[in-house]
Amino acid sequence: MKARVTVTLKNGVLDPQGKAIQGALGSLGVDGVESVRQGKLFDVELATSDPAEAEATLKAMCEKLLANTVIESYRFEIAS
Amino acid sequence: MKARVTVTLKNGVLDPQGKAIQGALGSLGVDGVESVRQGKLFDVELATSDPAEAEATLKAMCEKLLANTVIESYRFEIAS
Amino acid sequence: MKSAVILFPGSNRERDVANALRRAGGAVEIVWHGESELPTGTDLVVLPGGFSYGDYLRCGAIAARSPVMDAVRAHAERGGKVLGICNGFQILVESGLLPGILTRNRDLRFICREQHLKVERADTAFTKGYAAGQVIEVCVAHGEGNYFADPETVARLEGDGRVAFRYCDADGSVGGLSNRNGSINDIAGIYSENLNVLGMMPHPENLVDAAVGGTDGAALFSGLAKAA
Amino acid sequence: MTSTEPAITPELVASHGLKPDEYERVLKLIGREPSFTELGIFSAMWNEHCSYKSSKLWLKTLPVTGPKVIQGPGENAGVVDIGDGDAVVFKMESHNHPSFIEPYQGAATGVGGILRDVFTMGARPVAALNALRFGDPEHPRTRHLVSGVVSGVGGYGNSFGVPTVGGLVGFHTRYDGNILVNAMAVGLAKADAIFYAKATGVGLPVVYLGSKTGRDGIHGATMASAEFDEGSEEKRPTVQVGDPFAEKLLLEACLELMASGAVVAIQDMGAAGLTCSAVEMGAKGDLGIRLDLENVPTREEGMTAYEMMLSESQERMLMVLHPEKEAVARAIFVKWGLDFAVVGHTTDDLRFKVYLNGELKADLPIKELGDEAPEYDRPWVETPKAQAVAAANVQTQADSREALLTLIGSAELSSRRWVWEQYDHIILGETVQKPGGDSAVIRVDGGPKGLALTADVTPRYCEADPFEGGKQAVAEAWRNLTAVGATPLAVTDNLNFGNPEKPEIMGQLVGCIKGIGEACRALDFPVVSGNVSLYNETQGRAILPTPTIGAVGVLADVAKSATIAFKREGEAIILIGD
Ligand SMILES: Nc1ncnc2c1ncn2[C@@H]1O[C@H](COP(=O)(O)OP(=O)(O)O)[C@@H](O)[C@H]1O
Repeated sequence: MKARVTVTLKNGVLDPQGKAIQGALGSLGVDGVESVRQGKLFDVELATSDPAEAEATLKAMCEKLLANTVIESYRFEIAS
Repeated sequence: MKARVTVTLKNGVLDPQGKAIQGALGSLGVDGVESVRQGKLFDVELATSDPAEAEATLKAMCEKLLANTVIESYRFEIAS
Repeated sequence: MKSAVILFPGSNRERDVANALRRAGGAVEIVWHGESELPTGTDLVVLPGGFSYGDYLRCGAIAARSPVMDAVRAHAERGGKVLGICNGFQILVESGLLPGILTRNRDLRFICREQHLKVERADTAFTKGYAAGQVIEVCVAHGEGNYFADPETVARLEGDGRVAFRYCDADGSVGGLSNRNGSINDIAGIYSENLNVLGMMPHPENLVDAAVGGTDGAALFSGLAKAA
Repeated sequence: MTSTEPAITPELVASHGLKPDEYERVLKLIGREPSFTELGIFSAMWNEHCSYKSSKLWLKTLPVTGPKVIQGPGENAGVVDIGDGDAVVFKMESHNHPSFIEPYQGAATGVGGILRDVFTMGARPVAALNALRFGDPEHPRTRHLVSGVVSGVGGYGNSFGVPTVGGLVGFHTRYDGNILVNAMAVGLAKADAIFYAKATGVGLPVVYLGSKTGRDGIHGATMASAEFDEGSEEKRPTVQVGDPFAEKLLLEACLELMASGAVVAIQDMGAAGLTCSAVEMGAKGDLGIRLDLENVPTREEGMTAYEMMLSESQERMLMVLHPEKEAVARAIFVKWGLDFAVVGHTTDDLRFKVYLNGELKADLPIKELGDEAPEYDRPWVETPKAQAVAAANVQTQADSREALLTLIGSAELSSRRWVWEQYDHIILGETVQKPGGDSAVIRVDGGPKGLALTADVTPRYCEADPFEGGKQAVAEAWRNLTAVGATPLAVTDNLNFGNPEKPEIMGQLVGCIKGIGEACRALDFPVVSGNVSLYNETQGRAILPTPTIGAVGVLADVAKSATIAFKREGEAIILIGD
């Protein structure tokens, strides 16, 4: 079973990467970009084919490792 | 206008981060994860409200900066 | 020899390399990344180590697209010499001046340590001061030095003798534990097609002084000074 | 004041960490109920972290002067003369609580803060050290914390471009819930070009520099002085995120600006950001300060005065400038891509006045904000002397071979290479002795002169006997400096303890300070800077008393520095001391 996890910074948390990218876009002549915030994504393959089990595994992954919930939020989607 | 860009490693390109995460999950007791590949995502706000213009900007961003097409591919989605 | 050391926001080894060049008898000018031209009479352009633009997005990616890089590209096309060290190497691959890419170290950690290197050939402007096959000790300090390129590119690099340095152990054997970052074929540095552009991860500029670790890096700079 | 601001209730006062009697003091001082913003300002200025209210009385007993001391405690960092017109500038500071919550960012911003303290004085940072204490290696969180903290320390220092040349790492179950991250930075400056926080001159522009202000770590300074409880993982406020890239730019821009002669006074925005920095600049210079907050560069929309005054966003500075140099200064900051904004000016009324869009949000007596902060002579009890144990009475379970193997294999004694290999310790090309020896040695500007640097403390000793433990930490630092051939110069300390409201803990603090003082006096080894971190307790269990000592020595010729390795076969080994 495949799934995609996305981890993004919570609102208000400084994103130095996004800031630097936005600045660079300006100087590359790409205009009209008002903000950029960078996040992570993880494409995961799970052994199970049971959606409930997959969900439990994904949640455990996110909480234990992939996201630091102090500053990040996560979401996941199981591919149909 | 909001959009999300995702940048992922091309198939066949080694992903040491993904591998390390997979290893770490094992030692954290999260089982049943067969593979992890890490990518990046960018949440972008664009000044324009014209979808065609937005698409052109997003394409330019990806080609010029966000993805290194030697090893990465990109996709974007404009939020409706 | 007149060198232009390019200063990007976030460069942090520009002083180190400028010192090494001056010690070798060269003249050095620090050039701001916003310039669109190099100082007249520049023989060698140096892209120094550091974390240009914080290494955000991808190492070297944003710096590779700054105004001065067009001038650097033109300089290289004219046959001028370009040396990229560490972040400079990352900038060179991001700007297309060298093939491939540098990714996260295999174990994902930053590594700073002494490192032996095998000098693959001694007939380039950069390695005149060494003998082919010589083992030198320099140091590495990077988080993303894991060189990667597709198999055809690697074959071409190898076939054309464009690998400049490889990670090795003290007695020169390549492969195994001495390659700490996971680079393909133990590659620590590569040349451009015309051998006038060199990108390398290790820091020869930090080993030019017997009081501070050793002098195995000095021959690179003195060789360059003689070549000019 | 606007109606959107919460009413001042006893609960609100308590949640700002002000005790009822401290709030009484506020009322007496200003003669009315404070506004919400003013309450925030008091809580920032009067918490343990900024006011040193529990430790001040005892810190005063430390020797802080000496023929070579240019600046002792009280500024952003200590300054010591090293001859030839050069000065070394250094300080150590803790970032314990934030690192426990978010190890990477907590440690990184700790390093960022201490580097800023040093370059605020006009010094270019040339070395960093870090003293780390973690819980039991088997504790479920330890691995995660070690790996996050070490990569955070490295991540910031490596990118900023300062060699991290030394430190210490220890493990003990008493740090399970409260790890310690003490970061030390060392810089070099010209002895006659040191910059201070004290503002002079009325009507001069107060300028904001660096990164934009966000809602980071609002109330972080208060958090750093509050004991952890089970719920704090939920209640925890936003952690600051560091941007070493911005800090590197800030360093270059500040040094360039200082060289231009534009700077009257400068203060970094550390804990409690804009509040502490503005008040300090004014109070030290016997001036008032007026701030107009609408000019503060912000990252988020609709920030309130309260939020702006308490934000702990990183990589920011406050300066008072010579007005005629404003354009020069602005050009330097624009070149480096940093924010530059005039956010207020100095006044002659000794008031700290904060306006937002013309509305008065705070109007407080500036001197009293600092000077009238509560100061406690907290009750303390001497740590009972432990019974001496005769060697003959110690049961041995293992033979000496086994015991030796156990010791070598323990986390406490294992090699620290895994840690310091993640730190760039060679950048700048002056590292003569890298990590692995007794002290690190760095050359000063090409030599032959050099500095020796070390950080030491043995918490077990301090727990057994705070006075002797404090002495021992200083003595060990001294020995580590002399072992490489350096003449010891001065000390910075980072006093990490539990809850000082408990007499036993206060007794540890007092004992250690007395011990440190005694050793420093005996050795002519003044304390020139330092930091106190209290309330390192979880569910009533305190850390081991951990007064980390950072020390600096000078060598006339680095070529003569001694190293730890045996050099040749067949040479005599001599043991000195007893
Ligand atoms: N956190 C750290 N950062 C940098 N260097 C460190 C750190 N911890 C230990 N070291 C270095 O490793 C070496 C050994 O440290 P330690 O085991 O504490 O030895 P000692 O007890 O002799 O001081 C020292 O040179 C020290 O500076």
